[in-house]
Amino acid sequence: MSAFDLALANLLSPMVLFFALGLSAALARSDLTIPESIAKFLALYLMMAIGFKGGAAVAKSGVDLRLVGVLLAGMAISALIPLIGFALLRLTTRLSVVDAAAVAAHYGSISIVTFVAATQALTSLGITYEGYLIAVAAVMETPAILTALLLVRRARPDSGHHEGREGLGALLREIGLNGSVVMLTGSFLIGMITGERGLKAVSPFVNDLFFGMICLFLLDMGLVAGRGMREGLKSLSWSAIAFGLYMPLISALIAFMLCFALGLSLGGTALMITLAASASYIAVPAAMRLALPEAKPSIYLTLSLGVTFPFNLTLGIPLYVWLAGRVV
Amino acid sequence: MSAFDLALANLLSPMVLFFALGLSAALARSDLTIPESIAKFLALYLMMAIGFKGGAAVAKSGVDLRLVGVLLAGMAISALIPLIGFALLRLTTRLSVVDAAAVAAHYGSISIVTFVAATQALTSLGITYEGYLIAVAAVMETPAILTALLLVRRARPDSGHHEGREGLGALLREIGLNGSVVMLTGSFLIGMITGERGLKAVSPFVNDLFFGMICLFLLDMGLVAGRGMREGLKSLSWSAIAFGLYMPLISALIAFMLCFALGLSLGGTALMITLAASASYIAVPAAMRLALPEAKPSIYLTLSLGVTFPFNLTLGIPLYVWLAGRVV
Amino acid sequence: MSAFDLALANLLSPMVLFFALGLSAALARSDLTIPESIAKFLALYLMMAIGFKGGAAVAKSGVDLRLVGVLLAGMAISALIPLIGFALLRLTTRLSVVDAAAVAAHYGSISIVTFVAATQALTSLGITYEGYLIAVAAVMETPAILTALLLVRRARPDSGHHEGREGLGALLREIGLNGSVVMLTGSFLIGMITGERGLKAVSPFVNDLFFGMICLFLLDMGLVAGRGMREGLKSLSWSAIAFGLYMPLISALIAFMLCFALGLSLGGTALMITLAASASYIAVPAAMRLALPEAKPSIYLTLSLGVTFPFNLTLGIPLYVWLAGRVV
Amino acid sequence: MQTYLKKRIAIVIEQPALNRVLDALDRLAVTGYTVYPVIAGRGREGSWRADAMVSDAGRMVSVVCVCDPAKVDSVVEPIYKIVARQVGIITISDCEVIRPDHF
Amino acid sequence: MQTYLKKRIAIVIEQPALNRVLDALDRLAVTGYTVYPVIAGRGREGSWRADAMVSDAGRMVSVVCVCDPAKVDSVVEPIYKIVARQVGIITISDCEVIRPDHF
Amino acid sequence: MQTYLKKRIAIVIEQPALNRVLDALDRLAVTGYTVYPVIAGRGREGSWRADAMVSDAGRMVSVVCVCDPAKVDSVVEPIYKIVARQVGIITISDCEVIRPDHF
Ligand SMILES: Nc1ncnc2c1ncn2[C@@H]1O[C@H](COP(=O)(O)O)[C@@H](O)[C@H]1O
Ligand SMILES: Nc1ncnc2c1ncn2[C@@H]1O[C@H](COP(=O)(O)O)[C@@H](O)[C@H]1O
Ligand SMILES: Nc1ncnc2c1ncn2[C@@H]1O[C@H](COP(=O)(O)O)[C@@H](O)[C@H]1O
Ligand code: NA
Ligand code: NA
Ligand code: NA
Repeated sequence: MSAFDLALANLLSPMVLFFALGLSAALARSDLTIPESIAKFLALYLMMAIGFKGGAAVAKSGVDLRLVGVLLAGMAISALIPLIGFALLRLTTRLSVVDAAAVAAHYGSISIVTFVAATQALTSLGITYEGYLIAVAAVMETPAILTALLLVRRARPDSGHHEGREGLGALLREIGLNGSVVMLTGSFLIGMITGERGLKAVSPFVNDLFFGMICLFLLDMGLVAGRGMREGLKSLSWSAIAFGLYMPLISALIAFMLCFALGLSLGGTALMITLAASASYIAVPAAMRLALPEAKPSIYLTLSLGVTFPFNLTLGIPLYVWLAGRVV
Repeated sequence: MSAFDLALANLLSPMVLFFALGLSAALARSDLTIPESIAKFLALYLMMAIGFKGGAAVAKSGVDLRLVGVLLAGMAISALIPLIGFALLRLTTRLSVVDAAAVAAHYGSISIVTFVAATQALTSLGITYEGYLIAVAAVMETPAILTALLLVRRARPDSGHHEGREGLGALLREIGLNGSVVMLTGSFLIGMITGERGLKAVSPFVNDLFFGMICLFLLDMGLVAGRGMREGLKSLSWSAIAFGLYMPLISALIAFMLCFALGLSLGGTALMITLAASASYIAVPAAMRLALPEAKPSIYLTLSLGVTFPFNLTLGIPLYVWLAGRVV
Repeated sequence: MSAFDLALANLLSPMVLFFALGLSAALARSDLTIPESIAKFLALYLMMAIGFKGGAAVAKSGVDLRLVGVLLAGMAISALIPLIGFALLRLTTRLSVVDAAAVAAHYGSISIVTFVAATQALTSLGITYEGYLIAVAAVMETPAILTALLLVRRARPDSGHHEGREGLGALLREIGLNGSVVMLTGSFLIGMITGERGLKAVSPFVNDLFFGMICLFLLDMGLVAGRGMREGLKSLSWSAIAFGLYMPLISALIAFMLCFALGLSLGGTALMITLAASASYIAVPAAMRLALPEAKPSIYLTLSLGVTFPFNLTLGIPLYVWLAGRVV
Repeated sequence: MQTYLKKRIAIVIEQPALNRVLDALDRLAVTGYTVYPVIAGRGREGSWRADAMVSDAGRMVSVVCVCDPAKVDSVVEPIYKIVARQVGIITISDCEVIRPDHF
Repeated sequence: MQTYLKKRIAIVIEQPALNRVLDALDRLAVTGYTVYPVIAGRGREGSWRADAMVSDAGRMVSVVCVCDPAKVDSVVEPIYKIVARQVGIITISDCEVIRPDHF
Repeated sequence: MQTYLKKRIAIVIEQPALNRVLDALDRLAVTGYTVYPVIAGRGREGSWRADAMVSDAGRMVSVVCVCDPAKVDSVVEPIYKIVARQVGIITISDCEVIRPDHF
């Protein structure tokens, strides 16, 4: 399949169309909303389903040395991308050190919905992938946050006092025990422990419903992204918006090159590239509010949700699948 | 099947029984409740599922000229029924112009749950229907509101200032972009675009779960209707309550006659009659609070939810299916 | 299967592992939470599914005289266990009369999630059970509350005025119409009325999803139990904690002996023992706040949720299944 | 703009006893009330969170009733009788309104 | 700690009209507002419960706006015009803040 | 009915920092607090809606603490230190209670 065919098939998938529906509804100021608790439920469901399935897949295939290598590679990508992102932001935009570091952290971390959308695109193309990629997703969530903190400390050595009484240790604990990370990792482990047998019992829940639930979740993401665009884009400079579009490509290229050494399957490579290219909007924003409260959420949330997520969902994923074809 | 057998089978369906459970619980003042956000989720699910399935059915059968005729007929019914309803209310009850117009608007518009209950009744009888009926449902939601506004303006030419700063344009936008209309129409379009392939992917979600979710939704409707009866019925006159019972029959007869010209299948005719006979309780009440705030919600909500909905669900639907048999 | 194998299989089931995940997350102070309305939805779903399936099973097997005997036995157990519990608490702990009565009421009543976990354990062992056991669960919910009230009245004959204006009648009505009892009983009746046909229609909802939904519910129970342990255990004396561990065993033994007379199947016996051994944490706490507001919720909720529930879920259920094997 | 002095009675009460408070308010001569959700709290009975509960026991809600200063005592006394036995608190404060007959 | 006197305007308004109130506040010179959910209530239009509704009609929300005493009239008047036509109430009370320029 | 004057400290704070505020209140000599949900708002950081968010960042909650007038300063100062760095506001107002020892 050519990159163009891939893109077209992706754009006309129910997932992307529900995202577009949400986006249009929000931009047209419709009062369509998904209640907060339902959105949280959909997110929990997603973590549980994808985690469980990944764990069960690993239980089946067994753990090999490659797994360790890929996990380490994922952590390294997550920790290093913020350095590049930070440098680019400081060079091309007027963002302050703190804002630039906060934005950079989002791009080092990952978006689980982008990951899921990529798995669905692969499935619809009949391409398989390693189950442990979901574990890679989990370990990539947080290293980027640490890099961002280090960047700020280096630039403002006096900023340490800001963590005040809570201290860095407490902060790391809060970040590491973030609900979505715990749910994803926990479900992965349960999937690994209970294996085939467990998966069979929960399969109607985590497999059959999966696609419909993702459509609903993407509808919500569309509503959120649309509202973000309406409210937030005007406060962003053109150079910042451009960053939201080229940064995923740079991250994708870095992962692309690394993948020549990792020996992943075609699907695994596509997912690895997608993880690198995706930007967080759940775990990292919450962590930033605690660790770098001076950073403006209107900047990082709008970039991640209103620019990069739509880009990855529509054009990015087919591109990353195509790129993966150049590796394997 | 005789009308009596139809009615009995309908009354003993899980859907109607869950409605009865909710009704009894509310009348007995049990503290059984369905949380607000869950009720909203069930409504969203319903719109998504029915819209998607309708769209996919149209993608399969293709769009023909008949579709256009039926859509126009639906809009005409929605716009005209309020005229009859308004006249009857002004003749037989003491409702003010504004209250009568607001009530009439509800009867011109439609109830999607009544529609869904009718499709389930048809399915259990092995009767098929045209997928585009769901599009008809969508276009019938709002014309009735406009008729009601015109009725009030004619009676009180000075009432224009009430829309104040917001103006009629803004009002129409608010009404047209109502979340349930957007969800229904959007899902219909997505179903049409993605067709068979899309439906297959979401089928476990929109098909397999459908019946169970409707049962839960009807439980909630029962709780709401029961509370409405307990609180609202005492404030209604007998003539108003009677209106809630005979008006659906009048609307059904109008649709019945029109259906001789429309050339719909047996199932399609039954659904068209049901749509005409059903009364809104989501989109129209919200619109009335904006467009005619002087109209009392206790009147129109109680009539639509506490009188007409239970009537249609229990006795109306079998009657309309039977009526449809006289057309085709 | 030996008791040990049973216990191991149970401990490694996805249900118990999700409970453990929630427990660990709460103890580690993760911010993982299940929104309140989702937890209520899961509970409603559970009642609906288990009630409906039980009713449909009875519709299939028919009602026989044994059913009546088992129902009466269930009510007797629920009403009598609090007497033993109360006596033990007064002997071994320093709880006040009111606190002891309130705690005792919880152990006479039942936990529907423990019941469901036991049915799943049976299913995974290929053991069947009588559908009407769910009706037994429903009738066992409330008698224990009445016993507790009588115990307090006897000890403090003047306490009657506390019910004040509302009176005992109103109180009983509030307790009897508790939402979870209504949902369970109502769904059971609907399952009985609609039988096979109804079950087939809702089967994907109440059967296929069941296991996944229970896993989510147990995750929530784990979060709740963990928080309860963190906050509540320190306020409990060792003798009270011990009560939370040996009381289920005493109740199980009582049911065990009764079961020799009841003639239930292996699965039915195991469930009957489980019901007796389980302690309420939904219906009874709410009733206690109305009937005995002086009793401290931190005591009864922590014991029931933080001690007895985890014990039953992990070690109790396999033990009760094994015990049942000694009866049949 | 002319305003009129009223009293705002705010009650935090455990959910299971809410109906008793509302029934009492219905019997008293108040023109209305508003019930707000509460998601967490701490008091003498310890701390709690709505997301970490399976039962309504221990969960709180808040009822606000605006009424005439002359009526405050006759409203607060019966409500206080209920609240004193349950988990909950009452606070009273001043507020102004535009339509005095409404309260 | 030095504090400054401000006014707290609290509006209970039916959900469908919320956007009108917020749009009005956006046009007025207020520095912000906070919207609270309401789960039940009673007023002249009878009693209602959020859990027992399928439509947003009849459901209430509460908007709180803290502003300078000098601005109260210019804020309350246009809001009152909206609320008077809909189901809802307005109350005004005193409060103190630490950062006076923030409001 | 005899009542006693207390102070009502109301804090609107972004959700991710809630635990810090509550931990601080736990360390201070207050007898309790109540946390209310917030569904939308506007401030210097722009406007937001809970239904239109996927992350807790940017979402607000409101904490109310009733305490003795003599203790206000010792409570507000440490809380203000937290709130000043985050998105949020503090207001203080008078209120009366029936059981003075309770607060
Ligand atoms: N000092 C306080 N300030 C604000 N709310 C309080 C205070 N004390 C108690 N509350 C609220 O009232 C509920 C019951 O308090 P208590 O009866 O002391 O357990 C608590 O859960 C809090 O929500
Ligand atoms: N006296 C009152 N005290 C507190 N809230 C009130 C009062 N009267 C009305 N409300 C609230 O305002 C809403 C609308 O009141 P109304 O316009 O009188 O129907 C009610 O649903 C209540 O939530
Ligand atoms: N003048 C105000 N009146 C009421 N609430 C406010 C006001 N200003 C800010 N807020 C609330 O405090 C939150 C944070 O404000 P800020 O720190 O100014 O962004 C906002 O989202 C509002 O919920
Ligand atoms: Na990334
Ligand atoms: Na109609
Ligand atoms: Na028991």
